[in-house]
Amino acid sequence: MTEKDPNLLLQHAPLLQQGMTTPQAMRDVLYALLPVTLAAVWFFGLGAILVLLASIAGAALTEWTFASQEKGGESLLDGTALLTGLLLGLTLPPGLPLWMAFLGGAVSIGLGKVIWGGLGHNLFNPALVGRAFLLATFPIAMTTWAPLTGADGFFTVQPSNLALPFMQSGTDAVTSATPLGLMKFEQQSTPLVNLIIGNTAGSLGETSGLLLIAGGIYLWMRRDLDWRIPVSILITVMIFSAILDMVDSTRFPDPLFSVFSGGMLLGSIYMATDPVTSPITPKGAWIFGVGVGLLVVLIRAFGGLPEGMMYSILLMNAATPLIDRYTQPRVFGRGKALT
Amino acid sequence: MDNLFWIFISALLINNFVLAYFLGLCPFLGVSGKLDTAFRLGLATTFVLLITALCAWFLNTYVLIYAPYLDLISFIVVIASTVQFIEMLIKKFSPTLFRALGIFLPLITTNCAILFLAISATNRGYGLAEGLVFALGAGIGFTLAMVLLAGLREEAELSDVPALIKGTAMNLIIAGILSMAFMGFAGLFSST
Amino acid sequence: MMELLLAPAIMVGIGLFFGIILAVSDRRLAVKEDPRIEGTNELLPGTNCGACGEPGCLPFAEKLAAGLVAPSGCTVSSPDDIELIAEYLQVDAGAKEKMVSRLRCAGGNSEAHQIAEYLGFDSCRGASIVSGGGKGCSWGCLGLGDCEVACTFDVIHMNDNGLPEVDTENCVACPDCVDACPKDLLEIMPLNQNLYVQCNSPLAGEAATNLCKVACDACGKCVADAAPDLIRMENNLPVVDYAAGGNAKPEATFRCATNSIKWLQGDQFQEQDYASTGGGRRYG
Amino acid sequence: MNPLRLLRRSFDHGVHPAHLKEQTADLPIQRVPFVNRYLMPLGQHIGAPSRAIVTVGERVRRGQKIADATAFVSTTLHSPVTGWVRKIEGFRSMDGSFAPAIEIEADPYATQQEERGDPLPWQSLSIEEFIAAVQEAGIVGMGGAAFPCHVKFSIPDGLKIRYLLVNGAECEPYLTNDHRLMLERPDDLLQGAEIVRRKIGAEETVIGVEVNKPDAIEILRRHVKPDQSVRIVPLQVKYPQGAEKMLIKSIFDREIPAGLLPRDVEVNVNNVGTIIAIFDYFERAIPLIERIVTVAGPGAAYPANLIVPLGTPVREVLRFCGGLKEETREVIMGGPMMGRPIASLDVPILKGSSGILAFTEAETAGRKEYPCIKCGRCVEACPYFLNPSRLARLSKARMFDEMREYSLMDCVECGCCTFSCPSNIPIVQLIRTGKDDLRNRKETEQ
Amino acid sequence: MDKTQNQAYEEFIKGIWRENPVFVQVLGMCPMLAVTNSAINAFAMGGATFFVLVGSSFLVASFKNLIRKQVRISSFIIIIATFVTVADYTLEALVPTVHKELGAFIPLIVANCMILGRQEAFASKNTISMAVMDAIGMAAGFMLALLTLGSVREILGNGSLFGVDLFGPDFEPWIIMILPPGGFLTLGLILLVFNWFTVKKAQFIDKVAAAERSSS
Amino acid sequence: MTAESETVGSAGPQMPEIVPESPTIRLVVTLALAGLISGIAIMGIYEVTLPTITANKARVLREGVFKVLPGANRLQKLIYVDGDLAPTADTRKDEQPIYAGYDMDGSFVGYAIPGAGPGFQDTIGLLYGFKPNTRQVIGMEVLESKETPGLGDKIYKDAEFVANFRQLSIEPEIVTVKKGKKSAANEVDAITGATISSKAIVRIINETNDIWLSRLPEPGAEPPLLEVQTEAAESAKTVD
Ligand SMILES: Cc1cc2nc3c(=O)[nH]c(=O)nc-3n(C[C@H](O)[C@H](O)[C@H](O)COP(=O)(O)O)c2cc1C
Ligand SMILES: Cc1cc2nc3c(=O)[nH]c(=O)nc-3n(C[C@H](O)[C@H](O)[C@H](O)COP(=O)(O)O)c2cc1C
Ligand SMILES: Cc1cc2nc3c(=O)[nH]c(=O)nc-3n(C[C@H](O)[C@H](O)[C@H](O)COP(=O)(O)O)c2cc1C
Ligand SMILES: Cc1cc2nc3c(=O)[nH]c(=O)nc-3n(C[C@H](O)[C@H](O)[C@H](O)CO)c2cc1C
Ligand code: SF4
Ligand code: SF4
Ligand code: SF4
Ligand code: SF4
Ligand code: FES
Repeated sequence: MTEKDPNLLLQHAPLLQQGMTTPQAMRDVLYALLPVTLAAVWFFGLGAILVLLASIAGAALTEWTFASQEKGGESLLDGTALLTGLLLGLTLPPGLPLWMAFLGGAVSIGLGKVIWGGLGHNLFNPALVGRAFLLATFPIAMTTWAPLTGADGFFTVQPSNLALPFMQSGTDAVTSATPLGLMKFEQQSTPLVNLIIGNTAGSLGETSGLLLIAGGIYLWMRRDLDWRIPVSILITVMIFSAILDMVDSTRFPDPLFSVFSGGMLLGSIYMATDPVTSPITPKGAWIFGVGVGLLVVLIRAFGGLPEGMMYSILLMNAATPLIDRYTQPRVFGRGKALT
Repeated sequence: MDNLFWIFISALLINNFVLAYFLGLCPFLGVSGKLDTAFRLGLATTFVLLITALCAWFLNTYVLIYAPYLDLISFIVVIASTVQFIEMLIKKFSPTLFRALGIFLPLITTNCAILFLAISATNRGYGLAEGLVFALGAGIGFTLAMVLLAGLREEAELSDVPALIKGTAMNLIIAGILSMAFMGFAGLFSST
Repeated sequence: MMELLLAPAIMVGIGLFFGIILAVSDRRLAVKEDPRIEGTNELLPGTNCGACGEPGCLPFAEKLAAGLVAPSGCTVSSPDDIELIAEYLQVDAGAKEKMVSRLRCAGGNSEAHQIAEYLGFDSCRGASIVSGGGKGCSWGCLGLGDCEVACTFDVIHMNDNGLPEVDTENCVACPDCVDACPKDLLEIMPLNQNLYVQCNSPLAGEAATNLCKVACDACGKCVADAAPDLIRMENNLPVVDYAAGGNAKPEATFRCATNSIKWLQGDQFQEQDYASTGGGRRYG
Repeated sequence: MNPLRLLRRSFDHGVHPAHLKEQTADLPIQRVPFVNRYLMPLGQHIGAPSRAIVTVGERVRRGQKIADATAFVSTTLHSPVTGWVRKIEGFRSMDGSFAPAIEIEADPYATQQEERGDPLPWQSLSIEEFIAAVQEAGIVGMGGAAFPCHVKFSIPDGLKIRYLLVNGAECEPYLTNDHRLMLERPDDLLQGAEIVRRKIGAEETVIGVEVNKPDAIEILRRHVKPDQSVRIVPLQVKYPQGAEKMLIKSIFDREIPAGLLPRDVEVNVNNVGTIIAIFDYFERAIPLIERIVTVAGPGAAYPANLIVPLGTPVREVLRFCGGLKEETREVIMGGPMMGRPIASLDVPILKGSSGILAFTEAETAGRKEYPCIKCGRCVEACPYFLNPSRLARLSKARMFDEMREYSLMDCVECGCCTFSCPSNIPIVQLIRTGKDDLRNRKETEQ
Repeated sequence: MDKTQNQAYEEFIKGIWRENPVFVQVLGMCPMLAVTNSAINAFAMGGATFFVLVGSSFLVASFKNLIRKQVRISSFIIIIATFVTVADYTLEALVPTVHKELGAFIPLIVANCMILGRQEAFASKNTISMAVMDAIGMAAGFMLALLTLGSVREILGNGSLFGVDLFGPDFEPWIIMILPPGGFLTLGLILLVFNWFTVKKAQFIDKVAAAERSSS
Repeated sequence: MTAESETVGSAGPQMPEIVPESPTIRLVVTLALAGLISGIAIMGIYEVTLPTITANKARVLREGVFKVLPGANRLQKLIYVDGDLAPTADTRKDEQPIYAGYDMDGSFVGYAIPGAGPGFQDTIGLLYGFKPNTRQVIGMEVLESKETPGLGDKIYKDAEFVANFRQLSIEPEIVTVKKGKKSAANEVDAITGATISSKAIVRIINETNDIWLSRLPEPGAEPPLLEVQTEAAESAKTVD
């Protein structure tokens, strides 16, 4: 027995904690994305690394400059800025000029996060705010898809990657079309195997269905993501594309193609599930997922753009406060007659 | 029919009055603090837009063919007066409806969405049905934007938005991001 | 020529038509309400702070127009504005005494002891529910600044000693801080009531001073030194009752050993210099 | 309704903290020796504080009534020791404030042997007499809330109690006092339950025990006598299984509407300790003067289950079991999920104190708070189906109307939300702050 | 005389910064955002607004005694609408290309709450000269805001200013700037910068005042 | 209106006036008077600017028509009434005219037909020249579009694309193909990155053809140029 009383601490109960912390959850997502990132490098070469680094740098630098001043740089440590940068990078085309990727990272954090008050306060998915900004700002560069690694193998860097800041990337780029673009504008399907493995043109991180799903399963096992969201998105998309496919199978792709093409998996597993910007209630998560699914099918099938994942998520982000408000669970013992 | 559908979708989503045409920003920024108010303002606006479409069609068909140069001034006078008249009617006969929707009417009559609707329905040569569908799409689109913004603002109320940006600046940026998200609807139903 | 007359004719026609409709319906459909309410509301500051005791400026304006309250009830408006409202409504402005918020505690970091360390929601209300927040004197100021946050007019600032200082000049006596303080330490009182007891501890003697250097030990000297009946002891604390006694004089404070009764002119805690005490908020 | 629920005997949501009961589960209950100073606060229960009926300097006997009830929802106090009343004034109490208490100095030469009286003829008491007797014994709920027990037994006209539910869930980690009581005094418990059941006219006694106490279930089952109408129900191990509404949901699958009480679904809930206290009074004529306390936690040198006379300062209890370890940082009265930290070791053991837990740096430090990321873990943990994340933010922003809209007042402060929050947000604390705010506001509005 | 001159100057200058209709009062947002995708359009809109505001303020101040309160709003609107129609036709005759670009937004000047607001709040209560000074100030403030926004959007969105190419043909334009979201975002950020300036200025003044207090 | 103006008040609180009741008739007269003055003013400016505006519009129209009908330098406005295409001087708002272009000698070159329809962003308005005897589109000009700068705006900025419409057969109908894949007379090379806008143009022309082709008289039976009407036609008030 110490004779002197310890200097007691007053901290409100409960003193026990489950153990998972927010930075740990963010790190988990980074781990889950590691294979996808490696695949991006495998398929698109060194240029992919540069684009990813540029967008991560843009994000991290912005976070550090604005968000950290008062908190002494701590907010970089929670890892969310890196995650945002990485996720943004994974949605960019391989040939994007690095300065654009950097700008995108900066906008993601600046407009998508800092302005709202930092982690947890933003109402739109930061990475997608960045991407939507880039797409509207540089529509040509953002829809120019470099082909898979060519003769240079790993050391492939697209000439357009190296465009000078604020300057155009030149028009001589070798381009190819994404499976969705081929489908929409040329009614040409891509074999499912390629979609699953990922050797197709497209954004850096969206091509390999297999690895995306594997990462998702890891996150689900770690309880880091709300499984309801990807499940409801994918089911909705399958159902509605099946219906459309039955109506006109030349114009509308089959359900599996819909699920494995474009940003569907990346978006539904890693971005629609961003806890901050998706509904907090379980019922809300279902509604959110169905909403994203419907919007994607609407935009992909009838819209002007071949891909609608990003816009669907952003639109449902906008509706999230409303969804949350109207899907509060029934409080125990309320709203039900005495039975 | 196809045309009517596109007019509707276009005014509702693709060329949303607020988010793509910058119309009705005063109420959009001013009265979107509370979800409930925003929704009711949206309804009231939809109502006024419908009245406007009606008035504009009436003026175009019966008055302005004789003096097209009076369009602007007659639109504004006729619409304002009609709405004021309806406001008085509501106030007299349904105080509840007045409290729910009527109080917004004076605010709405002077907003530019109303005038724009009248003018562009005229310029595009819309008939009565087209005009009404246009007004309906625009009104619902306006309500949608209002309600989304109001929901977001109520939520942002609980966030640590830095003091420097709180208020109009933040609302504009939210509107900007919303507008960016609505770009996803571009080309809807016109690509086929 | 016809052309030329057409435009004016149409305009006059429209003008007449709607003018008449509206004029007639204005008469027929009019719903009466006091037009002065809106006018009064325009003259009020529009801060909706609630200092007048109403939920906002408009309800206050309604009561003003109905003659239920006096314009001076709005403590935020300047005297000139009050005059203007009174003139507009043709009523008496009402007596107006400058009220301010005072802190019934002087036990900051350098006077009052902590017996345990608090960690958690950084607010007085939050701390007060966790075993009282760990301050030795369980009636004293916790110094986490809920009053500072609550003040609509930004006139409360925490000083280096961990006590809230009220900028009496700009304090409009809205009860925001009073509502916010979990220890009920802030009170609204007239600025010219200079004699003030800055302690809230009902303990007496050493029991009190062991917890805080500036606690009132209930020795009763101030009661003896003041005009008869002006001060009485209640619950081990002196109570200054301006209605019951004679003139308040600074003399009543002279013999107070703990400095807990003060002759206040203007802001509280003016003379203290805390830079030397190390300063800063008490917790983190 | 989930058909599986009846099989697994549980409620929805809730959390699964580690049980951490190994420290003390096998330690038989010991008696702490008498010390020289006892402090009996007059307000140890929910309701109006008692009124002292002794004077300073007066000699009191162990078990003598020293304070009387002042209202129906109020109860009596009895001296835990033989000695002298030394002071009746304000002392620092568990919640940090100063509250009136009776200080008793023990007579060092007294035997302190309780005078075991004759059993009360409880069979012949009318229900009103029974209730008066319970109040006279100063018995309050020992499950934590310290609600005067007799109030619960006064069932208004028109209501009928069908089940006496004995709460042996003991879902809080670390605590084993109920467990030990069930093991060591099964017959007394069953007999006590029988007394209450007969008096309140219930058809059956149901004893709910979490399955992590198989020995208790075993023993109770074995000791049930043929004339006792008792059912032992094993419960899933899940926090807060012991909260009465959860318990009733688990066992009877009935949801008590907000604002109503167990009696509205024909149930009366009592903690194991409460039933034992009733047994002690009616069979041995000993009023409530001591209780079982679990001393545990990483900071406790020698964890123990103790019989502690009420009013014993925490310091003395700790001294008996070897004191605190050097690295102790926080001492909590009650369980780790719902207990309250104390600012000073001088506060006494009260009728409602089930445990003294000592925690070290490891449990208390390094809890960096991050902003809420709206992950929804708290929503999925809250057994009351509230939205803790939102309530916490509303409370911080002091948005009163919204707090009401989101049923802030329905929170029972079980702590599941804070437990599951990855951002370490002190949600329960924020909610309690908000409750205080709302209550104050209601007062000022009136 | 000197005093009124001072006051007139005061009325003029307040509109440009302290009570800037866009940055401070947040009025007239619709034309502000809709036509500022290039500096030229912004300038034309500013000019038209200038004309309408000054003209109607003059008229309203002149006839303020004739206009009954009950019909004042209607009368203001008729006056404003007349000026707008005049501006509309004039622009259409003189600069048809600009007129086509501004599209429906010239008529919408009628609905610009800033103009009506000035009539309500100022012109109908002040002398002609003050009303005109105020109108000029406000219109100049509005023009300033329009030009700021228009320039930023044109420079980034098109690499040019008033149609003059700034960065050469290799510049990658930021197309979003001329699209609707760019309008919202740019104005939001400009307001942010404006707030920042205001706060810095207030801090500076506070600091100076504190320094003076401590030295005296 | 009232709510907006509240925010405007600038010079501190001013005394709001308490409005005396005015006789109804005065209010009505004030309004009517304001209407009268404004009517006169508007009439005035209209009269003053009318000639310039009409001339401007006519010039724009002429330029447009002549651009889509190479070789034409005179035009006349036609409307479709009672199953017949008839020259007209004045059109009502609800009538949709087309234009016939003639060369110096007054011999018929082709029709300039305005069309409109949804594009990528908003309605696209255009004018195209149609030569009935070869059943070819011989020119196309976009009059109004809000397509994305840098992408969709190539439908009028990209000379290659516009050149598609110099000699474009409309039989069986015009179709868009991927850039560089044009192989038949009725095919249009789409703009890379702006497929939607390209398709929209083609669709508008096809749809407009559906309406107008059946209304046009047999090749050779085009309405002759009526000298008297040229002036009037040139001063046609609206194109769109
Ligand atoms: C979250 C929560 C957890 C509880 N856990 C227990 C428990 O484990 N054991 C227990 O006896 N009472 C527990 N209680 C108290 C019960 O709800 C109830 O008040 C008690 O069983 C009634 O018995 P008593 O009045 O005899 O104490 C808990 C209450 C709450 C709100
Ligand atoms: C008037 C009143 C009557 C009560 N009646 C009963 C009852 O019949 N049965 C019961 O188990 N509890 C009864 N209680 C006690 C509460 O249910 C509960 O035990 C007490 O509020 C503490 O619960 P907690 O520990 O869950 O917070 C009653 C409480 C009050 C205020
Ligand atoms: C911001 C943005 C603006 C666009 N604007 C247009 C446009 O105005 N017209 C158009 O046809 N396509 C536009 N597109 C591209 C279309 O969505 C679509 O990708 C393109 O028409 C496909 O053409 P391709 O098959 O030649 O790549 C735009 C895309 C984006 C992201
Ligand atoms: C499962 C999961 C998914 C996430 N998805 C995203 C994302 O799509 N975009 C992003 O910027 N941050 C994402 N984050 C990180 C974080 O939530 C985000 O930076 C916050 O929105 C910033 O406040 C994710 C985090 C988790 C745990
Ligand atoms: S006066 Fe009250 S609210 Fe203010 S700091 Fe002290 S305890 Fe907190
Ligand atoms: S003199 Fe000071 S210590 Fe004594 S009673 Fe008065 S205030 Fe208290
Ligand atoms: S403490 Fe309250 S809000 Fe949190 S889980 Fe328990 S009941 Fe729900
Ligand atoms: S568990 Fe914590 S971080 Fe997650 S939603 Fe609840 S309060 Fe927010
Ligand atoms: S300027 Fe458009 S609504 Fe006010």
